[in-house]
Amino acid sequence: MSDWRTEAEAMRVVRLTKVKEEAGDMRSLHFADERCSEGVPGQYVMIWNPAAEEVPMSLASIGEDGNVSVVVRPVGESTEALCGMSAGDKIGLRGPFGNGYVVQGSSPLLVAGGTGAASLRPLAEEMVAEGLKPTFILGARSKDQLLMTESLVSLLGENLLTTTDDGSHGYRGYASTYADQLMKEKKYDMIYTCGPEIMMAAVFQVAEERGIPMQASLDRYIKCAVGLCGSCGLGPYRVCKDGPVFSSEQLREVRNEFGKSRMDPSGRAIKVDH
Amino acid sequence: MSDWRTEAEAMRVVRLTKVKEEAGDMRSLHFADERCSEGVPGQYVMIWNPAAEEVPMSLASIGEDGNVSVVVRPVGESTEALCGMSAGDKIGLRGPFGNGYVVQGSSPLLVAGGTGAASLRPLAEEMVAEGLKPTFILGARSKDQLLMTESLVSLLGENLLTTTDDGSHGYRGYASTYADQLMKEKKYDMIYTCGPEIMMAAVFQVAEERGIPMQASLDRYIKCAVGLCGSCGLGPYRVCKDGPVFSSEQLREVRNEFGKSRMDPSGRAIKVDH
Amino acid sequence: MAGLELRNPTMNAAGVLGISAPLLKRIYEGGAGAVVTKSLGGPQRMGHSNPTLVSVEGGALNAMGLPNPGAEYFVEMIRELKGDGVPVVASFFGGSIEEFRDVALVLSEAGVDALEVNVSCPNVAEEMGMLGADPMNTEKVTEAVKEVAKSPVIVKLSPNVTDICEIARAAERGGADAITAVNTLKGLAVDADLRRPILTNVTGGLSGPALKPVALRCVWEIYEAVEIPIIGCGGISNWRDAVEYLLSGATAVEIGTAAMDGGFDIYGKIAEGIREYLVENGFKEVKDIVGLAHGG
Amino acid sequence: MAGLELRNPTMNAAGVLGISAPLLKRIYEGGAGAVVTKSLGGPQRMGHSNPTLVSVEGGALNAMGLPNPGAEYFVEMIRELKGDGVPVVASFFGGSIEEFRDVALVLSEAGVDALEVNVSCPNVAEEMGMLGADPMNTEKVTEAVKEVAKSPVIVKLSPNVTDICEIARAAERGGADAITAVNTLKGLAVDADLRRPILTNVTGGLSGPALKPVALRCVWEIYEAVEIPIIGCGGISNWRDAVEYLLSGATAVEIGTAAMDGGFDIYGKIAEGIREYLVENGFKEVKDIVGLAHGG
Ligand SMILES: Cc1cc2nc3c(=O)[nH]c(=O)nc-3n(C[C@H](O)[C@H](O)[C@H](O)COP(=O)(O)OP(=O)(O)OC[C@H]3O[C@@H](n4cnc5c(N)ncnc54)[C@H](O)[C@@H]3O)c2cc1C
Ligand SMILES: Cc1cc2nc3c(=O)[nH]c(=O)nc-3n(C[C@H](O)[C@H](O)[C@H](O)COP(=O)(O)OP(=O)(O)OC[C@H]3O[C@@H](n4cnc5c(N)ncnc54)[C@H](O)[C@@H]3O)c2cc1C
Ligand SMILES: Cc1cc2nc3c(=O)[nH]c(=O)nc-3n(C[C@H](O)[C@H](O)[C@H](O)COP(=O)(O)O)c2cc1C
Ligand SMILES: Cc1cc2nc3c(=O)[nH]c(=O)nc-3n(C[C@H](O)[C@H](O)[C@H](O)COP(=O)(O)O)c2cc1C
Ligand code: FES
Ligand code: FES
Repeated sequence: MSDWRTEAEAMRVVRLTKVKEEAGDMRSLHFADERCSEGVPGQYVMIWNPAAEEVPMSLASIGEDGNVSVVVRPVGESTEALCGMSAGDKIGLRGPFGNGYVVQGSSPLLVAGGTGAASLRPLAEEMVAEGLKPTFILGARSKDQLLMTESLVSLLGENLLTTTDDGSHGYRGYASTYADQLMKEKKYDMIYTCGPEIMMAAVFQVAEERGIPMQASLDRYIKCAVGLCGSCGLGPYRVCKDGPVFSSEQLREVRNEFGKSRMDPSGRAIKVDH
Repeated sequence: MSDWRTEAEAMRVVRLTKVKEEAGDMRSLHFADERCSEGVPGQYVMIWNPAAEEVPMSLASIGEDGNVSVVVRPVGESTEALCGMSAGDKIGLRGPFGNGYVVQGSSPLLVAGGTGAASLRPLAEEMVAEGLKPTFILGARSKDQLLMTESLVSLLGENLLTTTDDGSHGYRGYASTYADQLMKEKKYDMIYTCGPEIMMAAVFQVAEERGIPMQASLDRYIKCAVGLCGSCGLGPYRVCKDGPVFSSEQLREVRNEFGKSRMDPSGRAIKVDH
Repeated sequence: MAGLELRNPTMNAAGVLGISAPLLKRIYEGGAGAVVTKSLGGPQRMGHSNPTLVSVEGGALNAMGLPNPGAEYFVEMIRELKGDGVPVVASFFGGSIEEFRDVALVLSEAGVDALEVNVSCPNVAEEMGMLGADPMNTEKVTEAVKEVAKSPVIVKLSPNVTDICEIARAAERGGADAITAVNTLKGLAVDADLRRPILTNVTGGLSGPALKPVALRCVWEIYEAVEIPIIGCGGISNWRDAVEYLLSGATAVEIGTAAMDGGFDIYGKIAEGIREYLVENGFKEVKDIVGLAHGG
Repeated sequence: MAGLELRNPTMNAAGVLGISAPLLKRIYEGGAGAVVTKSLGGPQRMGHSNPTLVSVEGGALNAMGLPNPGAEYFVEMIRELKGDGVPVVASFFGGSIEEFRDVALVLSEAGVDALEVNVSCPNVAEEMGMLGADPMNTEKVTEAVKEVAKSPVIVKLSPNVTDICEIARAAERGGADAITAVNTLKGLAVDADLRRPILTNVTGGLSGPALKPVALRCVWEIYEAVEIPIIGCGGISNWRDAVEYLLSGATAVEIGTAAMDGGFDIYGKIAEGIREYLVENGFKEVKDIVGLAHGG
């Protein structure tokens, strides 16, 4: 009989190998897990500090040697519990889940806001490995919130462009405005974005205006992560399984929800506010 | 999740492709089944005419094309029900189960009694394919009970030797006596036997006297066929799983049961009477 | 099925993807004969916190904790589905007989095609008591719902009982038009490294192939105990499983956990498989094979 | 465990290979801490006719029908095992309270180390009624057996009940020294091509990994309901499974269906795996982890 513990949907328990301070009060959590190391950029894991809730986190690095990591921003109980962990502590893991990004075209623009950089970094790595030269907009509220700049600079050099709301580093203003400006200068043929939904919706609007296709990684309330419970519903889609990455076509289909409303854990619609 | 219907232990249902009259009132039942066609000589299937009981039958031909057969002697309700079936009828199948014979040495002697020829024929085929020249003693009460002589002659030519209790064909007398005689003339280095247990015990005795190793396919009451229920117990062995083929060493270990006693379906010891 | 004419006998299992109109519509487009909503209660419920689902060998264990936006809130979703011509079965529950009746009334007035009374969720028993373990309560709840229902009433039973036939007969006495058998088996998963239960709720409901033999046995027994039709549910992953349920006495089937591997088109695939089975074996319609294995 | 000192906490499950002394001896040589006989009754029984076992997804379904040579007949086997220094648990059943007592007496005098009362076989219920579904009967049977028993009495429970704790408490009241949880779940397999149940007995008992979440939940619940030790049983295939049972409250484990894949050395392998787990996690002995998951 099959060893179900190797299935993505079963709970695996691993020890953290390293916990690193990142920009702001974010932390990267590192661990070894074979299944995750076979994941693709854009996929996420369900990660569990047993003292709190199991939550979704994008794979932020996917090492072929089996080492992977996630980057966590402490915004509530479970993310704070994760950020408080140390090397050697045990976490529960399910996944990786979801579809991931699809590399298409020859001139990609990546637009990251906040922890959105987490899922876009391994994508940029994949692109570089394939010989592409992606442009990467890294946005944050202020300079000290800019995530993983070091590793991104060393990967992308001058193709890493930063933007902060307060202008404390790089371009001053919204990532979407900056993206719009860049699109005037250069012809991109695919935009990849991950970050606050309001930002992604704005990027989508400029992408649509210019007729450039997009892939956006969306965030909804994930419970089962395997496409059964429906709590992550976005129109006819399950963000946990059909997503989290959606194409322009799909985003058009769900345009009265994308950037506007989402379901709370009970299934009631609430406003998307960031 | 795995498709358990392909597991040996699950019930598969197939249609008989052919039912052929064999010597006496025996019948060969032919059907296509991929798992069985990957079986080895000496293995058996649990075969079920749904109108009666599921019973063990040795694989009597193992075609690489997926076609296999068993040969059934009608001795009771279930075997009679099997012999009464026609091409197109559905049977239930589990298996193949058990260990099978192991081809060893360069000068093999095969001793078959009754339907024992069923499991030894594919073994002889394998040997011939490997370039060996097995001697095959085919025994029966009388000429009309000699099983599969045609196909055995065409496979083995003059190396097929027959013996009947009443002398109506070939040597007159017991297969064990005949085997003993042949052993005087030629040096065999492995004996394979399948047939009535009294016969096999007699063959074992002469083999032991001459110091020739043996493999015997034994018959005990098979219920589960997967090594769980114990009903097929022979000393510390399960005939269904550790057997049905046993080596001289093992036969020595169970010498106070082999040829002497067996368990009835309740687990009580009864005499081996044929 | 209980007065309903469906294009085929497949549905999604309650709680599986039935949280919004667009998801339910996609299930219908995936080929289901009808769709079943998430179990709805009176007040809104957030459900248990994660982990709420983990796979185990042969199936999944879940304790979602009946999250739902409340029946009133869901009325609009039902209207939307009905507007699109989708047959809707509303699954619901209550904390008391009165709540069962009130919720039934709300959903019934929203125009659902049938009501599925969930008296069998193993994951909230401590809060609400598992009504469905008691024949008397089952009968009373069924009666109360029937009083207000404008459409057929289906009672969904739990396999976690000593004698499921007793409960099925109670539902029948209460006026049930059909029975769904079954909900999940109460199970537990513990992790040896963490030395604790995996699910926040400690225990959860076992679904998927591991549940199938038990659920099929329940259908078999209920078929011999009552006259009303049965909807089979538990571990159905392909058309063969579905046919086994029909042969054992089910008139229709609900499919849940298999959507994890199979996605939305599993409903259509299974419906098509059943159709082909009927043709190949010389039967005209589903009802020709319902309960046929009892004859053998 | 219940007054017994075993070299390790693994045993074979009742009915699995326990039909003869040489097979049981091989289980002991394969590494089990003690061996459990096939369930023995007063009169000899031939059992149901084949098919009696079929595998299903995640497990096996069997309806052997309690074949056994009768307790008197088996006494010699027990003596042989005891002569070889093998700790023997005798599983047994009866058709009436008197028969339970009589059989217990025979086996007890044969010198077994413990008696396991099987009140939970799902495959002969129609003939004999499943005693173990009723707390009153369970208590009475346990009392009757205790009256004549010279060694610890273990009562083996069925998971096919609404509230297993109630039955466990009844066994405890009756004087049971330990509880085995659990026997198989009642299930059914039907073949779509043959359009009939596969097992001759129609229904059978589900064992193997598919049973594990339910059995583990039973152990968990019973641990919180009674004071006497529990032997966990159901779907244990490796040391991890065994450790999960210990953490959930079992003091020892029985392993059945896994012998199908694993053979006789599975007992030793699992015992060794438990030992390594204890060492790696800084525990001294099995009892240090019994029930530990309840603390979390
Ligand atoms: C596919 C995906 C990838 C993600 N990747 C990352 C990442 O790489 N780094 C990162 O810091 N964050 C990521 N998130 C967001 C992260 O999961 C939430 O911040 C986290 O769940 C909040 O939990 P909490 O208990 O700390 O906060 P709470 O106080 O419980 O809630 C804070 C916010 O998080 C939301 N939230 C809570 N639980 C969940 C849940 N199970 N699923 C989705 N949202 C939830 C709440 O609705 C609320 O909006 C990702 C989310 C998704 C869906
Ligand atoms: C490994 C193995 C391979 C076999 N191969 C062949 C073969 O190729 N051809 C062939 O004709 N026969 C073969 N047999 C014997 C065959 O299985 C029995 O003849 C058959 O089971 C009798 O069933 P029945 O209902 O017709 O007879 P019954 O009237 O029930 O009994 C007749 C005899 O068969 C025995 N028997 C009944 N059921 C079983 C069972 N489940 N397992 C073992 N013995 C049983 C009875 O104990 C009795 O001695 C084989 C047996 C074994 C163990
Ligand atoms: C994630 C999930 C949520 C469920 N929620 C409900 C529910 O709200 N109401 C209900 O009656 N059953 C619920 N169930 C049980 C299913 O409806 C169904 O009875 C069970 O899963 C067995 O079917 P399956 O094996 O096809 O999944 C749920 C099952 C799962 C897996
Ligand atoms: C072939 C077989 C025969 C069994 N016979 C008995 C029996 O005689 N008495 C009994 O109490 N349990 C019997 N059982 C149940 C087992 O003892 C055990 O409770 C069950 O199989 C669950 O454990 P497992 O999953 O490790 O097999 C039998 C199980 C099998 C598979
Ligand atoms: S989280 Fe359950 S369906 Fe997506
Ligand atoms: S027939 Fe069951 S163990 Fe061999």
